[in-house]
Amino acid sequence: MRQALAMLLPLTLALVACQREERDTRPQSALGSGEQPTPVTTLEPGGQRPSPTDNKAASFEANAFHMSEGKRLFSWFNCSGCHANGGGGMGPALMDEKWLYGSSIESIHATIRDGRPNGMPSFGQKIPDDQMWELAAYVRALGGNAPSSAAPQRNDDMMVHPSENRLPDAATLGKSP
Amino acid sequence: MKRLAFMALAPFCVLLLQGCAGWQSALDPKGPAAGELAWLIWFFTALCAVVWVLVMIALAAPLVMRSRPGDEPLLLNAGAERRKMRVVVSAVGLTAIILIGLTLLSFFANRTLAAIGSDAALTIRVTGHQWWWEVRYENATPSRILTTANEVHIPAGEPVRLLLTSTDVIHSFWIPSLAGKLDLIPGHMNVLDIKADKPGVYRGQCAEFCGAQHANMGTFIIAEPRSKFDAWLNDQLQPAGAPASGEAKAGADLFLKRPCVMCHRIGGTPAGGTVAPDLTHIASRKTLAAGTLTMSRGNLAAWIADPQGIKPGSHMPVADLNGDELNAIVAYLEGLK
Amino acid sequence: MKQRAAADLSGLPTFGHGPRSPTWWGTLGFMALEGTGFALAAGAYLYLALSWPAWPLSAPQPNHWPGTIVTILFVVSLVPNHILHRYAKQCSMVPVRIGLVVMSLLGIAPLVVRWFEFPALNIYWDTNAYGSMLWVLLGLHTTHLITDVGDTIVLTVLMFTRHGYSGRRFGDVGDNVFYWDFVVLTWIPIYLLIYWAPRLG
Amino acid sequence: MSSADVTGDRHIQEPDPAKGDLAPEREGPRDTGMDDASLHRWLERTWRTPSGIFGALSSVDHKVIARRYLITAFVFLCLGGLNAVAMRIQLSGPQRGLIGPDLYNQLFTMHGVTMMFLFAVPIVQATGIYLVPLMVGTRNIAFPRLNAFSYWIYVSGGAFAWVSFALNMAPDVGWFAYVPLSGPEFASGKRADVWAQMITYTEVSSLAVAVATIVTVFKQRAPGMSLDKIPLYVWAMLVTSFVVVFAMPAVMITSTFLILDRLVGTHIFNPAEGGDALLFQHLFWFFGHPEVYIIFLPATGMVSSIIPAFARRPTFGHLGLVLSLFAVGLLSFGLWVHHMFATGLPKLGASFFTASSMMIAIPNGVQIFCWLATLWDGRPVIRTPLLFVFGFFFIFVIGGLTGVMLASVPLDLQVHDTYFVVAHFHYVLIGGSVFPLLGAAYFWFPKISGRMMSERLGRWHFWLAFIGFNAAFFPMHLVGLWGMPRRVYTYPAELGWGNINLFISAGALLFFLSFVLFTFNLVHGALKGTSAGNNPWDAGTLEWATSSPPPSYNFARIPVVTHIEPLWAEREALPVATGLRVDARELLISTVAEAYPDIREKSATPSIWPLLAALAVGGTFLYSIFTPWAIVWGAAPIAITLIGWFWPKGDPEDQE
Amino acid sequence: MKGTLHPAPAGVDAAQGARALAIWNSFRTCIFSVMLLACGPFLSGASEPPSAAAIAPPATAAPPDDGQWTMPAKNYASTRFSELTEINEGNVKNLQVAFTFSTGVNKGQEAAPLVVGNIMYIVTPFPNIIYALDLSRPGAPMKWKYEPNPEPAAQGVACCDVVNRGAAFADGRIFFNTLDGHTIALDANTGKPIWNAHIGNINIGETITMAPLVVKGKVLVGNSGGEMGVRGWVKALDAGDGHVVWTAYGTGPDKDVLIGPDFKPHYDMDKGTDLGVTTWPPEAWKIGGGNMWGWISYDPDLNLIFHGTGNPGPWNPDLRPGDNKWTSGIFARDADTGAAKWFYQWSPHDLHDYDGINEQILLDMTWQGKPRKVLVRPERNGYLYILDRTTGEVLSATAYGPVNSSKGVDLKTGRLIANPDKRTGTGKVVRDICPTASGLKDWQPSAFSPKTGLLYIPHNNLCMDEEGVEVNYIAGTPYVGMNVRMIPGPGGNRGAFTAWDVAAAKPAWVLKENFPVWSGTVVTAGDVAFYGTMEGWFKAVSARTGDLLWQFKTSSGIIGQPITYRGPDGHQYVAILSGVGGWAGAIVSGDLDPRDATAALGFVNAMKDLKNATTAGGTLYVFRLP
Repeated sequence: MRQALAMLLPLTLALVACQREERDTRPQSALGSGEQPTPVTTLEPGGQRPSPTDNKAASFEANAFHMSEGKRLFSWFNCSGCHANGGGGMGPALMDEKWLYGSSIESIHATIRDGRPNGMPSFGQKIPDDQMWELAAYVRALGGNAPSSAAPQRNDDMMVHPSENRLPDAATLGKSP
Repeated sequence: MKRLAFMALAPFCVLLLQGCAGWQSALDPKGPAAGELAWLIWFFTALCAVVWVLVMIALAAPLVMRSRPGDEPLLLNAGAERRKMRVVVSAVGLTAIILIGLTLLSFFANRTLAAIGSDAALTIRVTGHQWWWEVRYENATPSRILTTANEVHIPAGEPVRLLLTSTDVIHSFWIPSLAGKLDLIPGHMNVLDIKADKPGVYRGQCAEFCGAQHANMGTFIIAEPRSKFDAWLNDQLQPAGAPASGEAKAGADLFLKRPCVMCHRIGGTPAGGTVAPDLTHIASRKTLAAGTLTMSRGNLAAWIADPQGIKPGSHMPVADLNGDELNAIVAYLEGLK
Repeated sequence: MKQRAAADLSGLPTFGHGPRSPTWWGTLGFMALEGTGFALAAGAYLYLALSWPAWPLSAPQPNHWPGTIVTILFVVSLVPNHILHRYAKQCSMVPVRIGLVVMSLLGIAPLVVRWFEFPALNIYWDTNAYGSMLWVLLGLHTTHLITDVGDTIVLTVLMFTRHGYSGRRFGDVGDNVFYWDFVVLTWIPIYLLIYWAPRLG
Repeated sequence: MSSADVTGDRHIQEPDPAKGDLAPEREGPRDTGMDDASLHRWLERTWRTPSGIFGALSSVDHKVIARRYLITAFVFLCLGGLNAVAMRIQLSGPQRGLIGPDLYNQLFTMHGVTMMFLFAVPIVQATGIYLVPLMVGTRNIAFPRLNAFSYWIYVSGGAFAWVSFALNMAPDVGWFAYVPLSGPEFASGKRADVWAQMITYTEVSSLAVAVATIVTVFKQRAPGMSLDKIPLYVWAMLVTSFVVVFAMPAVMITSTFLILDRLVGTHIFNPAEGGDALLFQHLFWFFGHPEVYIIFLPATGMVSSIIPAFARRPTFGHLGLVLSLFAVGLLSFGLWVHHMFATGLPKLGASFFTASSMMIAIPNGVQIFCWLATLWDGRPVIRTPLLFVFGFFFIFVIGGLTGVMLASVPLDLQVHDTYFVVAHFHYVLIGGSVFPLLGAAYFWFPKISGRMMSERLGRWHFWLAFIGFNAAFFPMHLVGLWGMPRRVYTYPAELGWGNINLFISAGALLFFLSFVLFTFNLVHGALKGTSAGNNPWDAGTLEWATSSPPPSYNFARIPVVTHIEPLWAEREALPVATGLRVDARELLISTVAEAYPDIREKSATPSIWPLLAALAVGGTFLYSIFTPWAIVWGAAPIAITLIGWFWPKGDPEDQE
Repeated sequence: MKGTLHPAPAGVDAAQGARALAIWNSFRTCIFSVMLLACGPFLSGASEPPSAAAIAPPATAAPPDDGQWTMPAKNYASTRFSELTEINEGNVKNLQVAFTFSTGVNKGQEAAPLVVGNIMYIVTPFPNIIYALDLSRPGAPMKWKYEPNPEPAAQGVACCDVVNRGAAFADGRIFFNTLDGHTIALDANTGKPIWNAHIGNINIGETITMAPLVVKGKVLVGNSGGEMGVRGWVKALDAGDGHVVWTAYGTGPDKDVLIGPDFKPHYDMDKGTDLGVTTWPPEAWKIGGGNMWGWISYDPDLNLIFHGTGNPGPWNPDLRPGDNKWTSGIFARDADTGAAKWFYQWSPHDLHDYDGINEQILLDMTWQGKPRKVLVRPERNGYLYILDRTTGEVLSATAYGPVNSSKGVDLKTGRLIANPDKRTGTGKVVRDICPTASGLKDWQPSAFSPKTGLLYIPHNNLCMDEEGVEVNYIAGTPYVGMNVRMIPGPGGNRGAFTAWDVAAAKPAWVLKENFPVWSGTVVTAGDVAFYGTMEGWFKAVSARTGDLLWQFKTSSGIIGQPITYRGPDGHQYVAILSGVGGWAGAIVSGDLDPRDATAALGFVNAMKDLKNATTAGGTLYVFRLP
């Protein structure tokens, strides 16, 4: 029994680590499409709805590679043009606590896919689904909502803010950019 | 035992004969720089082989000539030691002379190489990307600056100056049959002068490990007579031709509607991505995906349908197109000569 | 194999000071490798400084005063340090105990001032490479300072126990003195590099 | 020269009479005049490793630790070899789809990291840990607990890397992990962090061993072993240790800078914010080139030990060999730039490094010529160790000569980062280090195990290894010149590299099989080999003066050295020194140059604290790839374990 | 300060017969003005330096003041000078609030209110509501309002807040632009739409934020979107029915730019065929910016309009080698046909987003002994240019603040001498470039007083670090390619209000402000200059000495354009819209996160503390003497 437990521990460890470092670049149909409706509000008459989470979200949300790819796409697809490096500009800031259309990865994915009326374009046809998930995972990481062991780090570029896995600490840094 | 050793060596000799050919070989020089280097390689190899053979003879001699296997350890004879010392010292002296010679040789070879491009009329900026090459032909008239990808056309017989840099990681530009390699380093600009003696197609590939698809980061230098080169440059400067067929027309629309437009540029259309290869004249290139596939309708379709199967980890995503859409886009791209 | 006695070692002492003791050589070895580390870090700083014409990358000049105070404390501490060394060689317990307490305090004092050195750099490690190198150099030295002060304090406590009455312990005190010299000496070039090199440009 | 001259009473210093506040020195039984049986009983009780698992974990016996080191390094060799086999299978044909780029990149990185940091350096140091104290005639290595600590650090570092590999977290950026590829932007996840921290702390272990080795050689030599009588192997280990001390900090600095860039956002390698990617290469190769000599120099020591034993005469040009060791060690720091010729450095500077790179061939030439002269003049007895030395000559000289080619700037531009370079450094490292190591394994195996390995299997092993190696690596020169870059997980069929790569893969498999044979021979020898006796080869250095395997105290009485090959010079009776205590771990400290007896010092007793300290350090490093605060949290357990380590326990060894 | 103590609107008792009075008042003012103008040279001759007296806007472009404010720049010469003198240096300290009006939109209020007759018109930022306030009734009640309901998606492609810089009045109509690319003509009296021209396409990132200018029955409008890869243009719409009369592009072939045989640029660098194509990499001109979102001036005598062109896109200069004609320059065009007369490029191959769209003040002055028709332009790149507006020749170019991005202007070739040390490019951070992308002065217009001969320049004092990055052109998304972080300029004051002596080419005095002075300015014949600060102070300073005479803290930061007019009661009023925003105030109006140094194209980094100084708002304040 104890041996079994001892076996189990590294196994779980392995699974957790694999998920964090997995580098699948081919879409996995087994994970589902992630096309579920995501309400913008939490108000729901008739009782609370179970929070929407599917395999797809989970496989992107805490994956270091996908978040890092998301960071690359964030600038390649000009997200940074409007949202800067999370601080916002033409578009709202993404690194703060305020979410106009929901902070879950599903909501962010839906925002990218469908757009939002006050200026967020709809990228549904323009970005493959997996890359939207990568972007959504990165956007969450911008606000410090990703596990620090998987969050992407700074770019070899101008220092715009402390690297993503240190963002929650940024307030304590005072003057540090 | 010696026979065994010979048997081991025999296949090498066969391979040696088989080799030397190929369009990506340092031993098959097609330009003055590579020629100088190939000569240098052969000279060094020959000299080193001679030295090696001498050492092996010196090693084998006592074994062949040994009379009595030892038993009691020998005590030293001062006179014999001194005699041997003279031999060893002269061997070391000879080594030193050879090395000085080789140093001087490589120093002068270096100077010869440096002289090749001093009067280059054409400057081409090559920027390394994960995992493809951006090629920009500089021109005093900005509207004649051509940006293309993965293939470098040069006029044969003329020195060409390449400016090498990178926007992501370190790559290395290497066309073995024309010149030695030089790194593309972010934050640095390197200058490589090349010259192809004769028209031809010379393959090269990235020689500095640059991540997942380092293996599939090929490039071609296509040397052409000056007139052909100029004509090629003029063609390439034109915007992409209008889609010829109805299917191609649909493909052009799809190109702008689907993920393609997010990264690629096609001159004359609103597609203006710069982070991926310029596709304005993609069908005029020899290969797809930086030397990974030869250019053909089938490969084009295969590449668009499953880039992650062909070049796993590359930045080309699977675009989720249905069969008709795929065919339409292929039809369109195929027409971009 | 047969043996024949050829030498008698019974009269040898059981401990030695300075280069006679292996510990001294071990300490020297570690100084050599740590010193190499310092030299390379300083070399990296100079490499970057010489690569960029605008060094120190338009950062404000560091406030040198905390660093200067640390330097003064360091230099002053060398005097009691070497007095301590003399007594350690004589194996006299009371002066050694006093000396160790003094050296512990003189170790803690620069450490306290060091706390103020970091903000006095006037730049963060993640602002640019200049800031990074400053923090790296200062951090590298601080690591050595902390470990040596910790070492001194442990040794001080040890010398107040019954284990102190041993020749080997006095040898350890001598090595501790030796290492403190190293900590002080490596600081001088780093001090110049951090606080005065940016003022040159 | 008689033994009395070197250990004469006039050299032994009288204890200082005025010794302040010291506890009175406690006396114990001495070995003077003690009969062999009771001497053995006494010493065995004092020096043995305690029994039980706890005892084994606390061991500070240099031989026990060296054995663990050797076995662990061998295991890593096998793992690294399996990596290589996997890669060769993938490369055996064009466009083979067995292994994708993601795994392949991890494979070759792990192969490089394992072979360089977990096999090559540890195994040469392990051999040194085993042999140096025996060769200089002392009872244990200096700083035995540090030595034990270094092993635990090493093994946990290796485990760290390989567990990461099992978790799909292994570094995939090449063993030299150039930025920006390994930097924060382009290496996502923790893979490059694993590289950086694993490097940093396996190097801690190397550095600790290097310091221990230096002090052992400087201060613990048997009386009379003045500088001119130090065996060449010990010289080689000494020079190696110095190179380690001055080179390893560079890689620690590099990996620390990298981890700082990655984890706390410094900009040391970020060209946009005033850093420079090339700085990484300069720092890394400032270590990386000496690294080659760290691996190679001990092997020359081994060759210098094997050749005289089988040539039946002392080495020719002892002084020349020692000086060339120093020259190589020194020059190895002056040619790091020849790894960077393709980065576009200023031409003139590059030419300077060409010259210095060429120059290092001169001392290496001196070594080769001296060995050849020794063989030429001797009456060689051809046994397996010597066969491997011949293999070393055959292969290493090719590697050295291709090295001369690489040192030439223009030539390097063609072959740099191609399979030519892969071939070159395998010729240098396998030819220059693994073949001597294999020879050394056959040579010293009897000493370590007390049994002989099979000579027949040994010869089979040699020829299999020799042919396999050359078949695998010689064609790589060619395929490199034909344009095949290194670190490619596949190649297009139309380049025509298929056949030759298939041949290479077959050779690699053969080479791998030779190691299977070797393993069998090792196990067979250890279990069933014929008994070896003290000195099966009738060699001349001190390690052969004691029993095989040596007792825990190494020598019942400390030998007195009168000659460079003491066992050849004193064939009837070995002069020894007496007067050490037998109830405490007393050993002799001598003077640096002349090795006059100076101090009877106590060596440390077994302790579990080095293991605990290593666990604390290892845990801190592991945790640090996830948060920089690990350094702060880890400081407490590290401090506690270190205090536990150094705090006296009241043993006789602590008292003086 | 004192104004706050007297909030009640005064003068209501005189409301009976106010209309008659108003007519009489304007008549009286006209006479007075003519007299004043006639006496001007003699009056000022005594107190002002003689050269100043020679500087004045051409009378046709700046007709005598009628007390109204019909276009944001006051007149075609763009002087923003009011001849009203009731409020003057002596009594301005007594100013008090007459009334306020909340626009209901909490975004950057950059517009100038218009006053025509008894009605005040104000345009809000997106959703671009236009209000008509009846000034003749107590409290100025709303007469009508018009909601154009622009597409909300337009907010997503507006580079720097969803501002609008005002409307224009002509022939009984109010013309204004909406963010989503419409130009609308309303009946000034009823607010009924007359025509609505859709001329901008937000799907390619095109927006319109500028205030139109009506010249000879044509409404001149330009587009915004230089940060989105939008090709710039100026269109002339027929004021009657809104059809496009001509379109002049900012890049591309000569026929698109309306370059014809009349085109006679002064400098060689601007001569050649199709320079708008050949000075760009292939086809880059199609997405190359050169937008016209700033100010147009008009000289009726020469029948020329003058307008600048915006920055080339993208910002990263590595992506567009060449001079990038006709961006960051100024055109003189025939007012009827749009045909280009001359062109001058302020910043060839612009490196730092130095749009060339600032206001140009048309003046007549004596230059080196000869009378010249000039155009004065405080340019974004930090130089105050004086151009001969008939030829485009640069007479002088003097830095009016700290500039290190260039080393001056070569008056022979007309070329800006760029500082190679501050050349930006991909992958390297260039530090301490002054001025910033927002320029030494951005759009915020200055005012010129012929009385003092001084130009009152509200401007910034910022520097920046820049790094070029690769960028994709994806239609409808930003196309910038530059990481920017701004920092306060030398001295630490982020803004300044400089009075520039045009004749002497040096500052007369400088007022330092903590935040950039992002508001416009107005100066009156009463020798008072008004401007607002981003903390929310509305300030009146002496036009001669710069002494602070009066200030009033409004509810939000001020980035609007103050105006002054004569009310129906015959008294002089001053009006300003308060409501922080714009590029500089985006941190507040867009609630951006100051932890990101590059937020709002780097401006946030210099404005981290603005959130502590003010909050978003949108209120009209109107002041008068008690």
